[in-house]
Parts: sequence; structure tokens; C-alpha cells
Amino acid sequence: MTPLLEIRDLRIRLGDRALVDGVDISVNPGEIVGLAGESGSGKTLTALTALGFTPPGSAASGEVLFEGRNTLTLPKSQLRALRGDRVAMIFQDPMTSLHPMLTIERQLTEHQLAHRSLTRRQAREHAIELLERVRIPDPHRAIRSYPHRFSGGMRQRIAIASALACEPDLVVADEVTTALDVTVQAGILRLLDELCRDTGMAMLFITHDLAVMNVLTERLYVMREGRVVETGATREVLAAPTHEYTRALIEALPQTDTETA
Amino acid sequence: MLMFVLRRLGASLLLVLGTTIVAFLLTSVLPGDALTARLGERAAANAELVAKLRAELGLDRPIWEQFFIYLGGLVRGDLGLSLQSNRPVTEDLAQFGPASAELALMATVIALVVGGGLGIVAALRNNTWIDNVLRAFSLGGVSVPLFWFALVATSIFSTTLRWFPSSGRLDAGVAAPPHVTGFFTIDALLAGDLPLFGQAFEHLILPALVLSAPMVGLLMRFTRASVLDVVGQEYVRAAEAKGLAPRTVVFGHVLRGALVPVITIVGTAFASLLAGTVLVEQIFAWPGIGSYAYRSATTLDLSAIVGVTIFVALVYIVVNFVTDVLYGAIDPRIRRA
Amino acid sequence: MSTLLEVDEAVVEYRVPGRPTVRAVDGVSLGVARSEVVGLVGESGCGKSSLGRAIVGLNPLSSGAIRLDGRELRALGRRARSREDRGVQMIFQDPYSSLNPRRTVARQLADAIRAGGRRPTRDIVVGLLESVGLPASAASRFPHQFSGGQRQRIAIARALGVEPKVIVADEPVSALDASTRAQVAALISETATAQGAGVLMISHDLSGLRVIADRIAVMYFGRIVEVGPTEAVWGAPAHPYTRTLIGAIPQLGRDAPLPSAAPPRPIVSRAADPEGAELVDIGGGHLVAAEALREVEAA
Amino acid sequence: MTATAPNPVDELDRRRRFRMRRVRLPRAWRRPLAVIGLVVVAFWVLVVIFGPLIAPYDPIAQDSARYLPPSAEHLFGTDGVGRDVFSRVVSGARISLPVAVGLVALSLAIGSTVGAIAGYAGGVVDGVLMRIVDLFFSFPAIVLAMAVSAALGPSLLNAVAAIVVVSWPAYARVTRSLVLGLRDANYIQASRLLGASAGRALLRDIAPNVIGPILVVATLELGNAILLLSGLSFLGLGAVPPTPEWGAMVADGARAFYNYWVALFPGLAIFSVVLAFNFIGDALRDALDPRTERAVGNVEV
Amino acid sequence: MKSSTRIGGLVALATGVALVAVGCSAPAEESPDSPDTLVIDKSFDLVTADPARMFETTGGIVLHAVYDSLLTFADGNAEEPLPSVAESWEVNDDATVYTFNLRDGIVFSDGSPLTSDDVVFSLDRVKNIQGNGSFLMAGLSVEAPDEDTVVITSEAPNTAVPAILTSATLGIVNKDVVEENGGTDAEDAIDTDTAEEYLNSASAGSGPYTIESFDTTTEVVLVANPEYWGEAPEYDRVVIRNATAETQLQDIQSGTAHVALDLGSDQLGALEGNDEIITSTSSSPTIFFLFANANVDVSDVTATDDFREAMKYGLDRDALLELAGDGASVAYGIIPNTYLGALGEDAAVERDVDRASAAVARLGGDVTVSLEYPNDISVAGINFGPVAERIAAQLAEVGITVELAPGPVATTLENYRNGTEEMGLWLWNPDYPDSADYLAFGPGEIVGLRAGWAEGSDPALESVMDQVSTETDAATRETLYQDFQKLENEASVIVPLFQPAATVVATTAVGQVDFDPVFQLDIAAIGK
Repeated sequence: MTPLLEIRDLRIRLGDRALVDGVDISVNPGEIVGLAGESGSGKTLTALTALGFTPPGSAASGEVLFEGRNTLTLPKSQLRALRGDRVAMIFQDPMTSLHPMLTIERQLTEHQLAHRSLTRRQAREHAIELLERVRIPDPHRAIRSYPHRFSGGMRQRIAIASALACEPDLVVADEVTTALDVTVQAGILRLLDELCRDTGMAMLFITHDLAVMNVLTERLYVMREGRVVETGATREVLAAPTHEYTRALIEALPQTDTETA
Repeated sequence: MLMFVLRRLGASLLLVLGTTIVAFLLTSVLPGDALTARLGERAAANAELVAKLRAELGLDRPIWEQFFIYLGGLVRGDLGLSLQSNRPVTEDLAQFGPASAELALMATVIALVVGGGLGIVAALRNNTWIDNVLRAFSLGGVSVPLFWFALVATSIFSTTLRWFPSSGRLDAGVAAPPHVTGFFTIDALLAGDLPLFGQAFEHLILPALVLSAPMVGLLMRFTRASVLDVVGQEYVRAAEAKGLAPRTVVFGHVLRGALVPVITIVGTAFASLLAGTVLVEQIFAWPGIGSYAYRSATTLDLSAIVGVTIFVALVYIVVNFVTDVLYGAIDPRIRRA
Repeated sequence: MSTLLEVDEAVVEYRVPGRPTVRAVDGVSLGVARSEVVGLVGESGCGKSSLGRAIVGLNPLSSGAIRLDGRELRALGRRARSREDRGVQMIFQDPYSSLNPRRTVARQLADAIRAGGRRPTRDIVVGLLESVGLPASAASRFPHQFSGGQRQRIAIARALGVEPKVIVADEPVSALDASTRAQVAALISETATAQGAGVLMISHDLSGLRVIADRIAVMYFGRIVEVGPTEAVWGAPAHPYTRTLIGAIPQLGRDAPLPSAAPPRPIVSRAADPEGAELVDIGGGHLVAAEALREVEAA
Repeated sequence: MTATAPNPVDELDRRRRFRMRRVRLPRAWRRPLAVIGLVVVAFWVLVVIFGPLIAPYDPIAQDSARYLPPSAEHLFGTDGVGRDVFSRVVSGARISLPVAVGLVALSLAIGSTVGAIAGYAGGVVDGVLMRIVDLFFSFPAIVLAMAVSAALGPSLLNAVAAIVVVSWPAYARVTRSLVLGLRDANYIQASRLLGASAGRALLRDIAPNVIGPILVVATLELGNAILLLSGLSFLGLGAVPPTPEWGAMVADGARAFYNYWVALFPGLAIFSVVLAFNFIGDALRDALDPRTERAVGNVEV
Repeated sequence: MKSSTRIGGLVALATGVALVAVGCSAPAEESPDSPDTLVIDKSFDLVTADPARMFETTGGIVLHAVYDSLLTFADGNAEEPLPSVAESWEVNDDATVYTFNLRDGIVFSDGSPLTSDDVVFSLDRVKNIQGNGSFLMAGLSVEAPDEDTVVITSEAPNTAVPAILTSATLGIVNKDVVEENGGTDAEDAIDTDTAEEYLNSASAGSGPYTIESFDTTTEVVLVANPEYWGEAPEYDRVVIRNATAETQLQDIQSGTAHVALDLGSDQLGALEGNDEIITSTSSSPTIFFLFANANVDVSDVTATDDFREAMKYGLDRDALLELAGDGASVAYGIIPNTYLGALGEDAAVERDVDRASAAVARLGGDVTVSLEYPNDISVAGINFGPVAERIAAQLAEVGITVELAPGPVATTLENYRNGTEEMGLWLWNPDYPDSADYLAFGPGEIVGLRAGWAEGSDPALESVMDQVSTETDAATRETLYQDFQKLENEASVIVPLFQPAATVVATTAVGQVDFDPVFQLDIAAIGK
């Protein structure tokens, strides 16, 4: 199978500091791949290159092939055509990733209108469908509303709906449940899992929480200081880590078991 | 919501009352007497006449009595008689207020366009040489002594280049357009008199440009800071991640988010333009509230000083109110309530 | 077990003119014994932080009382806090704003030692630093020279410096990196209990608390809905909310399922159902709100 | 525009550490405008100190012909009564700068005391004090200053008094908002829990942390003070002749602006000093927590 | 112009103003033809357009064009009053009864005829309203024996009556119109007359112009009176605008205004070599003077003879004259050089630093005095500031430290009129063109009192004043006025400094406009 996203020997330097230091990652179509690591490990940076984002003033080398095109060298206009359409992003904090002064409708339709030849009405109808799909109650009313009317979990659902709007092949989800309460997180995780299965889209899921990683992702990359230290099928890796860093991370977690579930 | 408006209104009224009291007391306890200046050389020597005039103007009463008489008038919309112009202060304010407002609004528009525009550019070119040059430019605007700048500007653009007329709101002897707003440019347009509009505009533009200098600087810096603040927000990254065109991102997302603090500063800056108008109006012979304030102060024309003070306090309150309304229009979070 | 800190029917309300009064803490009673670690768990907005701040006196109580060794604590006023009241100390969530950026670590620790009624000496300062795993050289430095985890250690040392009877730790590890959380949490409970102090550890992370807490109290909508020994609460949660909470925690393990997503049901206020809000002992110091038992009966 | 969104905790960490690091002043000086500002201010300070040695003529002696254009003998020409403009500009620095510094110090002392009390005490005290501040804010400063100067007779001292009366509220507002922001900072609360009284917390814990931002405001206000003072002198309500005050000198020159040198050079002197202070203040403001930007800016008007 | 261009370049460079980008349409330049509307720039001191209440310079200029008085002056002549509303007049030997024959066929601007009733009403109204100009009617009473005759009787012999009657304050108003609008000439007119509002918006005179609009702060617009009995004026519409000397300079250079009245030597330099501008300079009757208070209660320094001597000889009048500009002249006595009895150059006081220093030494040296003056008014383009600064510099050379105490006229005037200024620098404009007006400078008179010079301080001087006020013979009066001034100079309480040049600047389109020594500007005469 040809990978949807293939990152080969990615190196990102900022001044004399190597932020990402030779990373290889691949994501197959329809696959949920996890990228784990602590702060400063370079995981977010690596994932963002899928959308062609690199920090200002940094130098990136290697290849980031999305559907065969290298997003590191792609012209800006082509990059824009990809973003939001073929590859979408969901951010950590739903409180800040939705524009507080724009209606939900605008935030769900503007990229549809930019990437698709749709009428405003069509885009709007699609947006309502999306809201239904992420289980926002009363979507017809919700769409005229503003983000501040919704709770954190609801906002994250809206952000997910926005990412789904153009039926992307890949979604990059960056710590999307970190800011949420566990009960809310559970709902979001189930929703993401279900959406990926239903639509066949792939997801690159970034988190520092290995338990979340365990329940959601199929394959896992563990990063540390700009390098991938361990990779494999998620449950295998977490059940029997080979790298000491992975082991240390697991040990740092509070001991939990499945008895009570 | 209604309670909120009422409370605000109440607070505003208290503010006006407070301002009135302070202005009244200050001007009353200060030495000096407008009456003297008004009397001719010979008449001033006539003690009987002076006493009679003082009585007529109520200046012989105790100060608290004067104050209550004044307050009584104030309630009826009577601000007393200006000694220098020899007519009701309200009439003076009605005449000079719009002149200054027109000037200040024009300066604000210029500042919004120039300062706002350059502020956006500076923010988007953050930490480049362009940013530094623009920053120097904005600080220059804030730092320039207006009275001197006005002199230099008239010397270049009126006297030497003759691009702009040097003084007044209209050419001499040209009748003002029919009074609707008191803004000659707008009134001329309303009257359908294009040449008159052109003339009014020509007179307006140079003093407005000079007056806008500090505001341009201020707005530029605020727009820059505010845009920078917003550019760092995740929702801007989100907009980019949606593949929107840069123009859409800047104008649709960044500016929208950056507007509230900018509006705040426009509001406060507008209300405080008066200090600038005093100096600028002096030099451009602009018959506005600034020159009126200066004349009132130097002639110790009590009613006029208090009148100007109340007027300015009212402008301050109105501007605050307008900014609040604008906030609501821009930011749905504030609209709630 | 003698109760050191006693929270008795505490109510905290926030009044904003023109808005309905918010009752953040709705009649909570809770005790912390000497050398005991009590975990207070709940999700955002449940009132756990309001309660924590009320206990140390940063939020005034609308009604109820906080007692330390039987003596009622007063909320912070304009005047200096009395020596007795200094017996409760707090460790804050954000390690960046909890230390004065303009004072050296030594001086801030000295303040704490003095507050506890001792004369600060270099030995005591160094001893405190060492007890939280920091080198003596840290004393002369300023807070900004430390990482988040290190700062939290300094904050712990400061709290310990007073030799307090009770430490309230408000989400002390949630701002730290995953790998250091367990260490810091353990450090708090170990050092404090070693001194004989009780600890009220506030957290949203039930699994994290489970490791260090002797007892766990579950807070929901301003009320404690279940409280009991950790293993009892974790192993046999009696209140539906506690069950939801536990079920939502993602697990490690080869056959860990996706966490359950059943949304927790909102509960009514104490005023609307005083009996349902009453805590009932279901054995072994395991208390649960009566409303939960009603549901069991109904089922 | 293309920046990445790093890990959240990461980002939080980085921003905070970055903020702390930037408080250290030397970084501010790396900005070119700040360097220019410092050089210009240093230049003027030297002029203030060595003024009498630099000035070739007595600044008030009417020794020369009137309105001589700039020449080797009179670098900046002579004014309407035959005084050397260069010497007057140089001596003017000894008036404008120290007076402005004193004025700002006075306003700052009054304003920040009121603001600190209002901010820390809160409640009724805050309400009353801030209403008073509001009152002065909505009061047309220049009118008040003009009236006071006109009535008491123009003098530098009266002008200074008038400006102090209208400028202290700005400091009160800034200080209040800073104190208010810090009052609930965890380390203040921690300090209170350790037994510090409100007053002690204000002085020992809050004061050192607000003094920086307030001094930045003061730097920026220094420029404003010079502008206001020279503005009043320009209107004939400030410095009394033959004092070589810059604003008054511009007024002298305004009468015959075609002899541009009389007004141009003192005007440029005001401009350069104010600009330099603003360059420095702006760089300092940048160096501090970005959150103070808004508070600082409000005072500007 | 050349130097202005250079400033432009320099300043643009220096400030780097980027305003150039803001282009503008063609400037509103005047065609070289004579303009339809004449624009005059004047620094306003307007209060009212009611002649009975008006007594200001600008008001005088405006109302002289709107109201005719019984007599007038014309063509720069200030010595011989000419007929106006009165075609001829006679006076009795002791100068107490003046009989005026009114001209036939004069009508007001509304077409109604002007009769002796209107004259009596107008003059009595001035008297009873007790305005600033009422003193002109002091001691005079008016009667109308018939429709064409007016008789004015003076309580004491008064040769100045014809000159007084030329004043615009004594302009003849239309009795019916003014009464209709609340006017009265009754004794209690001060309380009951309410015609001012009307007269500020319209006019009720017979002069060459009528008022179209009147604003005390911005501009006054006059239009030609179609009913005017005399030769029609050149311009149908005249705008008099309020402008400072600096603005006037800009306006005249940019063509915004055609006539500028207040340009002084500071501004005139800018116009040198400008061939679109015609300047006309003549002597002004305004006297700038300095006084040292003679009242010991005010100052025990300035009240001494030694101080006065130091002041008199310490001043360098020629150096002060420099500040007053080309065409100004040293005031040798208090009476202006064109008036009867003016002193000539032989009365000049030469500066004598030694003598002045010696006087200061007798005072014990190290004398510090305060000099007050108004700093917000300028006359003939001259600000008091530089003059005061130069006086201070000159007196410093003889050992007197002069602390300058300027202020807005509103505050300084009060001290001046209360006689509490230690030293004062002021000016005097004649109330009417007669030397009698200058007796005000004697001890016990208005100005004398302001200098703390009480009645009886100088018996010799005062006896001359008594004589001259009742003397009817012109030659004798001339000698007495000269004696009066010599004694004044001797006493040196009040030191006349200079008479400034009065310069009227006009564009070539309008042609030369001359200063009028009585009315400052005769609007109706412009362009003729």
C-alpha cells in the first residue's frame, strides 16, 4: 500500500538547534497513527509539516510526501489547495482555535467555499449535516451562533466538524483532548474513532498521554528530542516497550488496570 | 440590559456634575476677573458702573449661590453668557463644537486609514527593517510638538507650495452651507454644492493631517500590537490550516480579532484630541472649540470655561458610549448581557 | 483517627452584580487527619478549587466553617494572618506565578520559615531544598532560573518551611510534564506526611490520585457525592458519577477498550433535594450521596 | 505568518520562560531605535551638564543684530531681539529636561500611590478613588492647565502644577491595573498565607514587580510632559521670558516664521528629546510583559 | 519669497514629512483682476456692533463703514474734522455751544430720512447706556431746535468736541428701527435698552455699507448700502476676518486675504521683494509707554526720584525702536507726533549709562523690580514681549534687575487698572484725535493713577493741565501741551517709548491701502 503521508529523514533546524533530527514516519490511508512524546520532543513540529507549516526562520530538509507531493517544497498556492481540503487539522484548545467573533456557519463553510465550487446554501446545508454528525444538538440554531455559546467539548466537536468539512484524506489532531475533562475526552475519542472508520480518513494523532494512545491508535511513534525512538503497533509497543524511554514514560503513568471498566 | 444602560447613564450624569463642580470651583477661586478686560479704559474707571455690572452678572453673590444659579441654568440647558463673545455659551458651543468635531473626525479617519494600515503592515513584517522604520515613524507622530508641526506644515504647504489654504474653514466671505450637521463638508454635500464641498475639504485637510499625527502614531502602534497578539492566536493558525487565501486570513480573521483594542484606543484618543486642537486651531485660525477654549481660559471667561469643560466631558461620554456599542457589534461575547 | 482539618458544611458563593449568584461549593463537609492524604477529585467547574481556596482562607465562606485542630480558621483580611492560621498552607497549580520573580529562593524560603515561628538559618533552608530534591546552590537563585518541575519543588519546600499542619495542593502537577507528575505528587504526599501534616490533594485526575491518596472524595456540582478509602471508591464506586468518571479513563493494556462515553447526568442542588444530597455510610467509612442509593433501589 | 503550533505545554513553557528572560533590560538595547534613543538622551544629558561650556553666548544677552541667519558665528542664527539661538537651545535643555523629570516624578508619586491603594484595597476605596480619577480623565486637561496658568499668571511653576494636576490620574490608572493584576497572583497569595499583612504584601511583594512597568510609563510620559510644557509655553502660559524655554522660543519664531531658524531649531530640539524618550520607553515596554502594553498605551493619549 | 522657499526645502528635509503624497487640487488662487469680495484680515477685538456700546478698534473700523457720524476725518488727515452728516457747524467763542446743520437728503439703509431726532436719540443713547464710549458725551448735552439743526452744549469750554464727534461710537442710528427693536435713549437706558441683539445682526445706519453678518470671533461681512448718499464704495462686499498677525502673513502670501492690518516688522520681512504685495507704512498715533509706579505703597523702589532717573537714562530708545520696525518713531512726548503740541527731536533723551548707574548706586545698587505686560495681544504686529525683554536687558546694564511678569490681558489689565503694577508696559490709542485725550497721563488722571501718580503730586504740571483744558486759542494750547509733556518727561513717572509704524499690506489686485490715523482703516475708501 502506498502511504498517504510519508515523512523521510525530516530535519528541522532553528539556528544551531535541531528541533527535528532525522524523522521517518508514514501514515497509510484510513490508518490512525499516534505520535507520542513529551514537550519539546518535536512531535507537533513533525506533524505540522504534513500541512506545510514550518516555524519562521527555520530550515527544513528531507521529504514530506503527502499523496506523493513534497509539502516542504510545494508552492504556497498548491499548499493552500491541500490545506483544509485533503489534509485538515484539529488543535488542542477549542477555546482558542475557533474564532470568537465569527459565526459557526462561517467557520464551517469558508473553506468549503474556498476549495469547492459550492453555493453558500449548499455549504451551509453541508455544515448542518456535519454538526449533526458530531452530535451538536439543534444544529440549525447552533450554526447561527458563536463559539462562546458552547462548552469546551462542544467546541471541540465543532472544530472536528470543521476539519471534516471537505472530507480530507488525513486529519492531524494535535493534543485535541488534553484541555478537556476525562468524561468529555471519552466522548471525543469515540467520535474520532467512529469518524475515521466511517469515512476511511487517516489520522495522525498527537498526544503525550500514552493511555489515550493505547485506546485510540493502531500504530505508534514515540519521539524524544527530535528523534523517533520506538515504533510499532500501539498495543504491542505499550505492552512490551523495548526502548528505555518508552518504559520510563509508562512507568511515570499512575498504575491502572482494567478490572473496574 | 436596560438597567445596565440606566446605570451607565446615571454614572455619566454624575461625572458631568462632578466636572461642572470642579470646573466651577477652580475658575471661581482663581484670581482674575473677566469683567475688567471687557470694560473700556474709561468705563473701567467708573466704579459705580463696575459694581452695577458685577451685580447684573451675579458676581457679587457668594460662590455657592452662584453655583446653584448656574446649576439651575444648566438643568434648563442654559450655560450662561460668555463674556468674550457676549452671547449664550450654548450658542458658542453649537457654533464651534461642530467645527472641531469635523476636524477631529477627519483626523481620526486619517489616523485610522494611515495608522491602522501601517500598523497592519508593521505587524505582518514584524521584526524586519520595515517594522523598525514604521515604528520610528509612529513614535515620531506621537513625539512631534503639534504647534511646531503645524507651523512647519503651513509654511511648506500653504505659504510656499500653495497647495492648501492657510486658514479658516472656507474661503473668506463664502457663506456656510445650510446648517444640518455643522460639518461644512457634509452640509455642502447635503446641499448638493460640490464646489463648496471641495473648498471645505481643501480647508480641512491640512489641519486634520497635522492634528492626526499623534493619533496616527498611537493607532499604528496599537494596531501593530493588537494584530501581533491575534496573529499568535490559534484561530489564525486554524484559518491558515483551512487553506484560506492570505487576504482572507488577514482581513477576515486577524483584523476582526484585532479590532476591539484598536477601537478602544480610537475612542480615548478621539476624546483627548482637544489638547491638540487648541494648538492646531490657533495656527490654522480654525474657528473651533480649541481656540474658543484658549480664548475663554486667557480671558477667564468663567461660563465659557465651564461650558467647554462640560462639552468635552459630554464628548468623552458619548465617545465611550459609541465605542461600547461598537464592541457589541464586533464581539458577540460582549453582546450577550 | 483524629481529624486535624475539618470542613463543616462549607458554602462558597460568588456574587456578581446583575447576575444570578453562583454557588460554587454547596455545603461540603470533609475531614483530613494527621499524616493523611485526601484526594479531592472532580472535573472543571465542580467547585474543587473554590473549596481548596476557601480552606486556606483565600475565599470567604458564605456559611459553614473550617476548623484546624478544632479552632476555626478565619478568611484572609487586611491584617496579617495569625500564627495559628498559618497552619494551613497551599501549593498552587501554576508553578510560574506562585513564586515572587524578584526574590531569591532563599529569601522566599526564609519568609516561610519565619512564618512558622523559627529563625531562618542557612541549614534549615538547605535542608528544605534537599528534602524536595534540589541542590543547596538553588538557594541563591531566582525563580526564572528553574524549570516548571523545579519551581513546583521550591513551592513545596516553601509550604513545608512553615511546618504546617495541613497542606492544600491545588492541581499541583497538572501543569507539569507527564514524566515528572508522579514524582512531584509523591514528593508532596511523602514529605508532608513525614512531617505529620495532612494533605488535601485536589486534582481532576482520579488515576493519579489513586496512587497517593489514602481517601478520595468525589466532587460534582459543588457537592461531595462520594467519599471513602481509595480502594473502596476505586474498586466499588457507589455513585453513578464516580462510575462514569472511572469509566472514562483510558487504560493501558492490550485489550483496553475505548473509554465509555456516556455523558454524566447533572445532579440537583442540595436545596432542591436535601435528603438526596445527604452522605450515607455504606460501610468502612465509605460514604455516598443518598440519591445514588435511591437509584439502586429503583433499579 | 507561517508559524507552527508547538506542543501546548511546550508552548506555555517557552512563552513563560521567554517572558521572564526578556525582562532583563540588555535585550531592549539591542533594538536599534532604543540605541538611537539612548544616544540622543545621553547627548542631551551632556548638554544639560555642560550647557554653559557649550553655549558660545549668554542665552539672554541681546548682543547681536536681529534675525541673523545661521552662520559660523551663530550656528542657529539669532532671534527677534538679537540673541544667539544656538546658545538658547543649549540652555533650554537645562530648563525642559530637569523640569519635565521633576514634573513626572511628582505626578508619578501622587498617581501611583493613589492607584496602588485603590488597586489593593478594592471595594469602596477603589470605587471612590477611581471615580475621582475618572473625573480628572474626562476633564479637558489643557483647558484646566490654561485656566490655571492664566489665572495665576504664567510661570514655569504654575504650568508644572497645572500639568501635575491633570497628569497624575494616568499613573493612578496604570498602577491600579498592575496592582489589581498582581493582587491575585499566586505568589502574593502565598505570601499572605505566610502571614504578610496587606500593607507588607503591597510594599514588599507587589511594589518591586510593578515598579518596572510604571517606570516605562514614566519614560513615555516624560516625552508627553515635555510636549505639554512646551505647548503651554508656546501659548504664553508657561515659561516667562527671557527664560530660554523651547516652546516659548518656537512661539518667538512663529511670529516671523520666514526666519525659520528661530522656531525650527528649538522645535527640533523638543522633537528629538521627546522622540528619544519614546524610543527608549517603547523598547522598554516591549521588553516587559506584553500584557502591560495595553495598560501602558492608555496613558499615552 | 526666496527665503520661504528655502525654509520649505530645509524643513521638508529636516522633518521628513511624507505629506507630499497627499496631493491636492489647484490652489484657490486669486485672479489678477480686482476681486468681487474684498477680504481684510484683522486681529479682532470685537465685542458688539451696537455703536452706543462699541469702543474697540475693530468695531471702530467696521462701524465707521456702517454708521455716519456728524463729522468725520478723511484721507489720512487727523487735524481738521470734515462735514459728514452735518454739512456745516458753528461754535461760540468760549467753545461751549456747537450748532450743526444737517445735510439734506441723507437716508438710512432702509430708505427713511435721517433727521435731527435721530441724532439726538443716537447721542443720548450713547450717554445713557453708559458703555465704554459713554465718556465721550461727558459734559455734553444735545438738542434739536428743528429737523435740520442739532445743538451740542458743553458744560466747560471744550475745543475737542468736533474731533470727538467723528467717533464711530457717536454714529447716527435710525431711531425708529432701533426703538422698534428695544432701543431707548432714556436715562435708564443702561437697564432698559435691548437693541444690541438686533444691531449685532443687522444695521440701522446711513453709511456706505450695511452689515450682512457679524460674528465677534470669526468674521464680519459687509455689503454696500444702495441708499448711501455719498460716492458708492468700490467693493460691494467686504469680509473682515479675525486672524493673528502670523495668520495674516500666511493669508496675504497665499492670496487668501487682500488686505492685512496687523503685520509688524517681524512679518513684513517675509514680504520683501514680493511684487504681488503693496505695503503702505505710516505713523500710528499709538504710543507704547513704560511707567514706574509712584505709589510708595506699591513699591518703595520705583517711587523714588533716583529710580526714575535711572530708568529715564538707562533706556536706549533707539534700540527699542528697532523692534517697532521701519517707519516707527521715538515718542519724545506722550502726545503723538501728528497732534497739536507734539514734541520734536530736541526733546529727545539720550541714554546715559553712567548717570543711570549712579542713580542706581544711590538706591544702594542691586535693584530688582517686576515689570508686568500683556502677552496675548499685539498691536501693529508688535508684541509686548520682545520690547519688555529688551527693556529688561537695557536696565540690567545699569544695575536694575527687571523680572518680567507677562500675562493674558485679562489678568494683567486688572492690576494695571488697580494701579498695583510696580512697573508696567502698555500702550495708548487715542479715544479721539485731539491732544486733550493725553491729559489722561497727568497725576490724578486715569493713566496717572494707574502709575500710582496721585492728584497733587506735581502742582506745576497740574496747573498746566488745568489751563490747557479750558484754553480755546490754538497757539496757546500748542505751547501749553508742550509744557505739559516737558514736565511729564521731567517727572519720568511715565516714559513714552515709541510710536510704531502702522503698515497696511494689500495685494496688487486691490492696490495701495493706507492706514487711517483716526479710524485705522477707511473701508469705503479702498480701491478709490
